[in-house]
Amino acid sequence: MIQEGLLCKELEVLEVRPIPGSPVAHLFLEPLNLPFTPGQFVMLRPKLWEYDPLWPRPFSICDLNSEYLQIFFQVVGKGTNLLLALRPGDKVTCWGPLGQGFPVADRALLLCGGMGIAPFIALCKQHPHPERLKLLFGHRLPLEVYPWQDISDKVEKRASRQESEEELLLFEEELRESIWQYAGKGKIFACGPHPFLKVVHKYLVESKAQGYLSLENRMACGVGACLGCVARTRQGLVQTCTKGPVFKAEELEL
Amino acid sequence: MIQEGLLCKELEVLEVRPIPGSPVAHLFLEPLNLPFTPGQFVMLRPKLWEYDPLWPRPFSICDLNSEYLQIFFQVVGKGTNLLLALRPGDKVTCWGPLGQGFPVADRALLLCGGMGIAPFIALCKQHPHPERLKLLFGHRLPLEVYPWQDISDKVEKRASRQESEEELLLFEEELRESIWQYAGKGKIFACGPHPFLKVVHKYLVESKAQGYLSLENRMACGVGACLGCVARTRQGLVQTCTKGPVFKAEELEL
Amino acid sequence: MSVDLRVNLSSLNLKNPLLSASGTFGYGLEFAPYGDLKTLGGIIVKGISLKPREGNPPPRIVETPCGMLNAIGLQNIGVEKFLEEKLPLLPEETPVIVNMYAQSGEEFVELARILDKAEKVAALELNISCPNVKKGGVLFGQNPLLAAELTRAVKKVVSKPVMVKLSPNVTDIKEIALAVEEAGADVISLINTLGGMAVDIYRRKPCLKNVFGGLSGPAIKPVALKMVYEVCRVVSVPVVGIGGISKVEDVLEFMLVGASAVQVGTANFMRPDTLFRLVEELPLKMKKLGIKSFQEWIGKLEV
Amino acid sequence: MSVDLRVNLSSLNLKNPLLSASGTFGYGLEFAPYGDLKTLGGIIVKGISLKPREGNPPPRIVETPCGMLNAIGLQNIGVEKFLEEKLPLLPEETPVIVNMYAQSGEEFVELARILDKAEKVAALELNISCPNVKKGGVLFGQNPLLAAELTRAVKKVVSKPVMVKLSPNVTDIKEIALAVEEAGADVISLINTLGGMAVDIYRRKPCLKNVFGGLSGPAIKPVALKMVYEVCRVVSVPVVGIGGISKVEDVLEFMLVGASAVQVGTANFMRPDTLFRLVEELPLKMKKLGIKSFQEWIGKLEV
Ligand SMILES: Cc1cc2nc3c(=O)[nH]c(=O)nc-3n(C[C@H](O)[C@H](O)[C@H](O)COP(=O)(O)OP(=O)(O)OC[C@H]3O[C@@H](n4cnc5c(N)ncnc54)[C@H](O)[C@@H]3O)c2cc1C
Ligand SMILES: Cc1cc2nc3c(=O)[nH]c(=O)nc-3n(C[C@H](O)[C@H](O)[C@H](O)COP(=O)(O)OP(=O)(O)OC[C@H]3O[C@@H](n4cnc5c(N)ncnc54)[C@H](O)[C@@H]3O)c2cc1C
Ligand SMILES: Cc1cc2nc3c(=O)[nH]c(=O)nc-3n(C[C@H](O)[C@H](O)[C@H](O)COP(=O)(O)O)c2cc1C
Ligand SMILES: Cc1cc2nc3c(=O)[nH]c(=O)nc-3n(C[C@H](O)[C@H](O)[C@H](O)COP(=O)(O)O)c2cc1C
Ligand code: FES
Ligand code: FES
Repeated sequence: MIQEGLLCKELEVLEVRPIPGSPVAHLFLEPLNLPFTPGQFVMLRPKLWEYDPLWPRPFSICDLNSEYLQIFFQVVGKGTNLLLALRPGDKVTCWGPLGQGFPVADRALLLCGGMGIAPFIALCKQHPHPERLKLLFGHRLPLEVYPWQDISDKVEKRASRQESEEELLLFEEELRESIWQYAGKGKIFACGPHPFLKVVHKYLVESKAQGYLSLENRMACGVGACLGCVARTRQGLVQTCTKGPVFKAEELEL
Repeated sequence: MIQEGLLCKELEVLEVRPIPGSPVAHLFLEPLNLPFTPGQFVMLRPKLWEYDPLWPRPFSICDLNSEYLQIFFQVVGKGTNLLLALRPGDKVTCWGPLGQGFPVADRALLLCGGMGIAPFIALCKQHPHPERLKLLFGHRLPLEVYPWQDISDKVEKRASRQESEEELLLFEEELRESIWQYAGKGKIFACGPHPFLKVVHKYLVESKAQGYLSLENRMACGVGACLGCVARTRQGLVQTCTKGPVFKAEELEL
Repeated sequence: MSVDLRVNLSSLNLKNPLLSASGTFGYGLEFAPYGDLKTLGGIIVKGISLKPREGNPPPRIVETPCGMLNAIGLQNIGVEKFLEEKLPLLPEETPVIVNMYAQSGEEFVELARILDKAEKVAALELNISCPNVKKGGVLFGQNPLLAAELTRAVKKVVSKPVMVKLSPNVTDIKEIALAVEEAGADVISLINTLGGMAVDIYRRKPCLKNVFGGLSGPAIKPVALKMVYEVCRVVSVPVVGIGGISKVEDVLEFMLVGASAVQVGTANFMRPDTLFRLVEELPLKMKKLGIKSFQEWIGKLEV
Repeated sequence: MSVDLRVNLSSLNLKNPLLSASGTFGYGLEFAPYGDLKTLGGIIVKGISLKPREGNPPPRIVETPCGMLNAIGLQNIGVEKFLEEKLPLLPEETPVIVNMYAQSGEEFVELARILDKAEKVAALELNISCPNVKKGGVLFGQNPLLAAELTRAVKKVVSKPVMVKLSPNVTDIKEIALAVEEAGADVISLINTLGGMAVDIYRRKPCLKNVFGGLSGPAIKPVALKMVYEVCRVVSVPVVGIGGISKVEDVLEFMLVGASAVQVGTANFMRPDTLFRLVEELPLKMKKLGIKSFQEWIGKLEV
């Protein structure tokens, strides 16, 4: 029960790299000297946040190596605006890696919507056989905005942009086909905004695929204590931060 | 009653210049195109303050010309720490010049303690006959930390550092003598921390000098509305922000 | 799309729902340099008493996380001076509502009579919720019988709309609201400040000379919103929401739970043009949300 | 200078005054990776009921200015599972206090009996102040007669110290405090959360599925401090201060106004090592202030 090594540390900001003309940015922090599983996340709280915002913010580990901890984030509100304002040398309180990442998979289909690409960057980098991975990426912003090039070309990757309702419907159809085709051949992992996950979930359940979804519920503590981030599962309401964020599709009620 | 021209503006930060190894710094903002009287102040609220700190912060106008509005400040808490973190291009909401500055004086003795030097920088710069001014400056930090060189050598200026209780008592004695000597010869202006003002006030009243004190009461609004900054005067409790910050010594009860 | 900002508070018609909260906007004039007072929905002035009051000794204010405590103690120039020196300078175009404070029912009635006669006063706000004074104040507001009695007495001598301002420092605010409605209140406003305190560990003393103060500002918004919602569900008179409002979103939140108008308090200290900016931003935000008039918004929370 | 951090809560001796607040520290184990649980003054676990409870449907939490609203609804694994699976893993060196929730007096008594028998439970905390449940909860805490009756019933079947946790959502908290003291409460803790609400103007819905929630965090500290001060002046049993505590200064403030110990709640979410850091920082701060032991500090506010 008691996990060792999940310490709360003050990490130095190495770089904040905004993508010009877009609401997204990369944050590089000094590395945590800890192993992680792609799909796990960290809680971040810049030292200059006193009480407002009150909570730390959860972010997927986009990459973690001996040189840096990388976060790929979108500016949506108060907290992410303040992340963007960080400067090299600033301190960020960080705890993690937290939660359950994606399970080990020899072959996998990776479905990502928008910022949901973040954990798959790490997954593709770490996978011993990237050629056994297939990745389908739906996005609204131009592709250049995303760390698309960080995903090895060995991965069978395909990006498709949705700017209209119609394109979104086409993408949903593409998701449906991919899932039905892949079901039985390997695991299917998905990460993205809630509406995207709902669609994926439906097809995963229908096709009886071995699917896993990563949820982005609101979190206060990240350590399983506040019971604020619960997801509805077959086992009842459970903490997304500790039992997830990655859940078996069949366990989840979305 | 209704003053025109005291607008609330968003000013750009031109420079933040910390004095290395000290808790003080200069803040340069784009100028306000408004006349002012030395002793007047502005309320500042960097745009990135949302609710915490809640209030703006009052600062004496250290200088205001066609190029910049200069604030000389000491980092003491939350707000001033955030001022120090401002970068060129950041926006600061500013209203003022506010309150009653020092009255016009052909000759004057200027008594300042520590950061209380700020309004006198402007006063000395603006005075048509700086040679008719005398300035006595008591300080705790090394003299280099203060904008001492910004005061023309034409001003008969004298600085004395107090690092111990004994030196403080000696300085009080010096204040007493200066005030008694100057009483009747011209106006006496004082600005500094509360204990310093209390001493000055006592001698001003005793010597029946024409004295004026600038108070630094806590302020919420700066415009006379909250009634939080009141000082006790012969007219009862009045707003320091609008009836002051500069008060006639004989009017005040400290 | 054009947007209609008008709202009604009983017989009082406002061009928009943005009022200043008493005690945070002085006598109105203090803010004239920062915007056009004529654009405001209404001006509620600092609490006025029969005789001038000096208020509590300083320190009277202290900053708290996302809020502040005040113990001003109703310093004011008295009704006479107010009517002579301040009221005439306020613009005709904006209804002036006078917030009243007195220590007894008789005093309240006397004050109300005087104000009712002043032509330029559009309505009265009965402050039965000030936590910072020894007598009167919140004591009236914590007891439904006393609150109702006082409301009834004032209503009897007044022809102008009477708004009663409630205290949040009660077990059940609905009970007080119903009591004053029953007693004839034309409008109910809430909340006044929450009782609070701050201490200085270095001096081992309370930060406020008065020891206790009233908590206001964004920190209390969730408490205010709940109470406004609860009161709106039980009364049928118009309700004015107060507490921590500083953004157009906040204004729309209070109206969504049922308030017909709002008062902006502490946010006036955050920057002196807050109210004027809200008046400008409100129609823009409404357009974005597709709200044509407040009829389709007030109380339309889907629960 | 050496500093003595020990304090007593009735017969319970604590090595320091820093306790976790119920519902914000899980079952304690969640925080073991971030510090040494043995260093804490005490651990108050999530509210426990006779049977497991699923709590309220999500969304259950929302951030507010310098605070948060929660409507967890007392989700917990039930007393049986708690005693079997959680309690044995907690360190012997730190008193474990169990926060109890039940829907009726009988259930409270039954639960208290069970917990009283569990050797490792050092004391009980009676939660009569939860605003997020339909039955029980705050209803007990808003009525002095009910509060006293419940306290008396629990005290009758229990030999361990009983701490009663009060709700701030009342007109006069002193009255409730006196009632439970009279009924035998060994310790009084306060405050629980303030009732509050948040709405989403884009969806026109409450942010919390439960509509209402409880406000906690730094925003409420001034309210908590006042109530703790007021209660400390009228009761003679030890009082535990709760509400917005996140820094050593806050701890010392609550003790200066009279609290014998404190509970740290929402601040555990700000960073998971908050309590452990406070345990380290407290003696350093006391040295700076020249406080040798809490005897010379508790209740020593100069008014
Ligand atoms: C496990 C996990 C991993 C995540 N990984 C990433 C990541 O790698 N990159 C990234 O950019 N973001 C990620 N997120 C989301 C990120 O945490 C939020 O965007 C961030 O907390 C928003 O903070 P803010 O203060 O800027 O926005 P706020 O001011 O708090 O909110 C702004 C708007 O965003 C909405 N919002 C905020 N957080 C969430 C959320 N968790 N779910 C749904 N709506 C939300 C709010 O309702 C509001 O409308 C992750 C979330 C979780 C739970
Ligand atoms: C008219 C006026 C002119 C001023 N001019 C200058 C100036 O030119 N340069 C400058 O450095 N400062 C000046 N001050 C003081 C300055 O406003 C405060 O130092 C500042 O507001 C502190 O903000 P903070 O958030 O950093 O500190 P906080 O976190 O608010 O407080 C930190 C500590 O400082 C104390 N403190 C803060 N403000 C005051 C105050 N006004 N009086 C007494 N104690 C206080 C607090 O009690 C606390 O102990 C002036 C104040 C006034 C009223
Ligand atoms: C400095 C100050 C003075 C106040 N004076 C009064 C007053 O005279 N009469 C009154 O009814 N309310 C008074 N209030 C309460 C406000 O009108 C308002 O009800 C309260 O502050 C909550 O709103 P807010 O959070 O927007 O400030 C005062 C509040 C403050 C902060
Ligand atoms: C998420 C959450 C869950 C809580 N659960 C309980 C509980 O089960 N029992 C209880 O007595 N109080 C509960 N509380 C109240 C806290 O123990 C505490 O009284 C309150 O949050 C105020 O303290 P704070 O401001 O330090 O958080 C809970 C608070 C929060 C934020
Ligand atoms: S975020 Fe607190 S339990 Fe998951
Ligand atoms: S600061 Fe508000 S009246 Fe002076």
